[in-house]
Amino acid sequence: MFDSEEVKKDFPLLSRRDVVYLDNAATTQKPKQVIEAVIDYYENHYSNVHRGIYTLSEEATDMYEKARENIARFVGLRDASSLVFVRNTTEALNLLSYSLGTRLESGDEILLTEMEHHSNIVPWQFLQSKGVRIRYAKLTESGLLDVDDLVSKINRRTKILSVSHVSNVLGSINPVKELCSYARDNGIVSIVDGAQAVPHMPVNVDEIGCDFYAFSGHKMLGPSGIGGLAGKPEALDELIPFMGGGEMIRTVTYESSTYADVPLKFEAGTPNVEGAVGLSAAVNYLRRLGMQNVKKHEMDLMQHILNLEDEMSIRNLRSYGPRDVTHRGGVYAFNIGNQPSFSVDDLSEDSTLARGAIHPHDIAAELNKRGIAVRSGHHCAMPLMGLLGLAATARASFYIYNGKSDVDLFMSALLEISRGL
Amino acid sequence: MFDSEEVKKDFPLLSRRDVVYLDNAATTQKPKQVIEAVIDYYENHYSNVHRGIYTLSEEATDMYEKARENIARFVGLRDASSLVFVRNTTEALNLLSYSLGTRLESGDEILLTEMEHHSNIVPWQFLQSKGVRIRYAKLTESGLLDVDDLVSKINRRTKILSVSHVSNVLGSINPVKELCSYARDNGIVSIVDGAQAVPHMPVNVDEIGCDFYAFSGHKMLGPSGIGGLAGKPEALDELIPFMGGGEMIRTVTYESSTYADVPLKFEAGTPNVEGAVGLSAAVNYLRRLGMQNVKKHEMDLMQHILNLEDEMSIRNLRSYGPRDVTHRGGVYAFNIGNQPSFSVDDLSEDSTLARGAIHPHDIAAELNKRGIAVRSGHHCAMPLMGLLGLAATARASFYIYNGKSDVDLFMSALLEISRGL
Amino acid sequence: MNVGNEGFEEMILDHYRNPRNYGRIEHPTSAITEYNPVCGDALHFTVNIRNSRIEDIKFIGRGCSVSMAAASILTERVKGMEIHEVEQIREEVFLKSLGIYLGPVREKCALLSLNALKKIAGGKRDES
Amino acid sequence: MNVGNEGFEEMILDHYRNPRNYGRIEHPTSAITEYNPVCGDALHFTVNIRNSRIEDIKFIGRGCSVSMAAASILTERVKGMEIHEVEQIREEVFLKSLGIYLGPVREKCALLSLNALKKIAGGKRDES
Ligand SMILES: Cc1ncc(COP(=O)(O)O)c(C=O)c1O
Ligand SMILES: Cc1ncc(COP(=O)(O)O)c(C=O)c1O
Repeated sequence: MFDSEEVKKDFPLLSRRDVVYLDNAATTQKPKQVIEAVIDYYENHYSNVHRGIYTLSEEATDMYEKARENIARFVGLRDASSLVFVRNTTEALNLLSYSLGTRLESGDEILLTEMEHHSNIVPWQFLQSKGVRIRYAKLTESGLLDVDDLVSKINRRTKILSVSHVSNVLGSINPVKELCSYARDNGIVSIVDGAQAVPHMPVNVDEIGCDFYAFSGHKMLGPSGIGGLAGKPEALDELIPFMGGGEMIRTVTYESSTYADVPLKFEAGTPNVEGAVGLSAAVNYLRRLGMQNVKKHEMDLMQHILNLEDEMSIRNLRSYGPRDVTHRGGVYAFNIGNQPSFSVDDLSEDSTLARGAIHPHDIAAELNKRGIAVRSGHHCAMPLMGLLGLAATARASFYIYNGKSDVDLFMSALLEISRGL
Repeated sequence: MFDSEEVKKDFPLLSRRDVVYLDNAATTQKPKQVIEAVIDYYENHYSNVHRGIYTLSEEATDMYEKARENIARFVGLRDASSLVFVRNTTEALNLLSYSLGTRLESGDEILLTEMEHHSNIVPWQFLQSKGVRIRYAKLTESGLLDVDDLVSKINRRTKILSVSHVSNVLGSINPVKELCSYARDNGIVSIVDGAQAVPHMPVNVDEIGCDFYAFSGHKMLGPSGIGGLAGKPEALDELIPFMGGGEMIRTVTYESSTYADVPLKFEAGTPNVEGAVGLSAAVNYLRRLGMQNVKKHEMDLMQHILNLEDEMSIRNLRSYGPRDVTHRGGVYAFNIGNQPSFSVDDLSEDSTLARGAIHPHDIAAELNKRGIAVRSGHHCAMPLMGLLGLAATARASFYIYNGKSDVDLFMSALLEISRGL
Repeated sequence: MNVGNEGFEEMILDHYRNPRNYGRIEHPTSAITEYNPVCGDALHFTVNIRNSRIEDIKFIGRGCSVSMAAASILTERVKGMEIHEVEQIREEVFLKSLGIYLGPVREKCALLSLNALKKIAGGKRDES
Repeated sequence: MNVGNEGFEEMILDHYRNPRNYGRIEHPTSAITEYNPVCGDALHFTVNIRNSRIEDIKFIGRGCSVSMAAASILTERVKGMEIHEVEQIREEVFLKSLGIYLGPVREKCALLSLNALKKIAGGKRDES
């Protein structure tokens, strides 16, 4: 097991800035190993990839493809060519919506869940204009996916199932392996949004058995602007290209074009090589800690915070998501007092905040005064917020450099704030 | 005027590696100012943008939006919100093809030129399946755009004109201001692919008067994974969003979504903030040199190489593109001896290279042995290669850190090689 | 809110706890609801405009301390103003008058009310 | 080509300048054209296969020194081989046998001919 205090020392920002950084579901800090990998690439090997015959370009190509191999291995792919580099999870899901969308017809159904991030809702809504229908599997009282409800919504019009592996609001961990096997049995294309999973637990895409799996580098110690779309070789093969341009072609004439093989087919234009190189260094860092340990670490923090919640009984504090930490990632969404739901219609003279309630913006601002960084808002999950009857929440989310002392600081600050404003 | 030897000192790679880097049309090296800006962001300000109430996120948001302002000003935009951050030119053009494509009908025409990069051909070819027709304006003998031919191809079915500002093979500079005014007069949406222009000459998008202008950061000293789509405010406003997800929405319900204003409408998902910050530093670097000076510098190098060509009369050397350097960027595509055109059909017993001809791969490899990095291949312009009757060329392309001595080294190496293999 | 001047911070908290002009005008000449989807804040203004002058203004709403206080402060300021004067209130100037550094996100909270009033003013202008 | 062993480099240049088995077989049992669009290189092989054995092989083509030399070298090696043996030639092994470091792009040039022959072998296999 690793020591989060030791880990923290690898992160220049965390020692330079006096901050308890608890916004890790949004994005994570970078260890010096990642920063150095990017600098090394700029200072010693920078060049364009794939088509250069000169030494620098060969080095860059080699680094880019080795990064692909390394990251592919990290997420359990047998074959590095099953990993497409994309900008982020959002791009991966849009790629899928565009490419798979061309196969769909009016009346076809896409099955999502009520806990999805906007990135796994809006791209599919684009297809509604052609008569495609979106359905949402319900959640249970405790904030877990209601698998029975999901299964009951599968029918012969269901063509795509796309679910998050871990919710970025509730932290709920979904049984994606089981879900993908339902999908397979019913001839449904299965997609997993792994943005909140790959950074926080061991993930083996081949084992999950999904057709496609998406994740973002910046949420797992890597640079921004790089992420992965992993897939079954045959599923990727069948997918029509998303963007056209350099690298992704085999031949182009004025009349028509033929395309390169996977993964290049989906990597039009000059790629973010430093992003790939940096993400590969991030993967090495995480591998050294051990993803099982990372998961355990966050589970411990989560248990600690839930225990403190019970012990401290902070006035009006309410938090969301499953209480059983074995089904929950390190995400803690909460409010102080009742928050009204987001609605433009139901304003009334006494619609100001209920007594004792503190708006999540004010909570975040007060925490910030105390050097603690949390997020407040809808967390790109407005529909889920609506379902919870809330306009917004505050959210603390943890990672490898957060320790119990961070949680303690956070909770005692909350206590103070709950008495204050 | 600046001194390229002095400039070179700012580029760590160029002093560490013993290389004459002449592949600048593909991508450019990074000065320490850009690398430091990226490191500073990682080590002192890293966070997610736009929705955080805490100090780090405010700093990151501020840096991201200041970068947008700075880069927008650099390309002559009055209004920073007219600059959308994209991954690269390729993404910008695909965004336009998807968004504008929804407005097109069978029989509508898109007008391109014969010198376009794959990125400005393939995305438009995607629209052929819905009956959209692509036409190509011809080139003159000297490799310049035949404006008369372009104008003659405008008719009432023409809906989009998309042209490169500068060719990445011939170096030809196109009269985009004039072309966009034709487009405007005929109610045609005008797009300029500025990938080879913004890095190398003063560009003022407002003055050009195009509806949309695309460019890549990595070709102008900036990081990979960041680029710009600039546009007229009303043109961007009318464009439907390309990708869906976080940041680009106003409201999302399970049923439907509304979208944010430009530019966020087009920036779904977590953006490449370090990319934007690095590109902003690159823009500062270029501004300090003066883009008029950058242009003059490359013109001088180009004139020098054309002079040497005449003086040295290297056996079988042939180069492509306009001889008048006032209409030409710093791109020098060439061959030694006759290269066959790309065709699978016309192989014959004596289709090996003509006597004295040297394959561009071999030229590049031989130059590489001498520490000179040039590209060889089709330069993502296969159709243009076909037009020139070639399968491939070698290509040297220049930038601010290349001096006359680099050109001299390059030409004398060519002389040696032309005698050798 | 962030690093700021104590006095101004007091002012914000005071307006947040005791918003001025809170409520609805019965038969307003204009009304508008403005909201910030990021945090769910919503403000509803009812206004009486006569001879291009804001005779009365009230608001109801829900929101964080900054959006509520800014709305309250703004209603006090614009009462009696000509609508073209409201249109001319510059965002930077209004933000500065609040006296505390807000940061980019909370600036949006503070500007919610100003945006609403500008829309009302612009609308009235268009009609005349 | 890049940093390499002088002797091997000589071998490549020799095969490039004087390709072996250059030409066409009149009535081949198999033929294939393989090309590399990146550089326009194209190789055309005609092969006589009898009893699953490569009795004769010739090629014509155009390309850089590496692709031409590799094709020439490969024809010499496979003549007389069983087709299943051709299928089993491993890319790494073939590249290594050329004796010089090629780098990722030029490896593709060198493998053009091997890919072509494997397709022929695979095709023959499928038919039998
Ligand atoms: C003229 C032109 N257009 C478009 C591109 C594509 O740029 P990118 O690969 O950065 O998207 C390039 C460069 O490769 C280019 O030279
Ligand atoms: C569950 C989930 N899906 C998708 C995303 C989108 O990730 P990105 O912004 O990196 O595309 C996020 C993070 O914001 C997320 O938490």
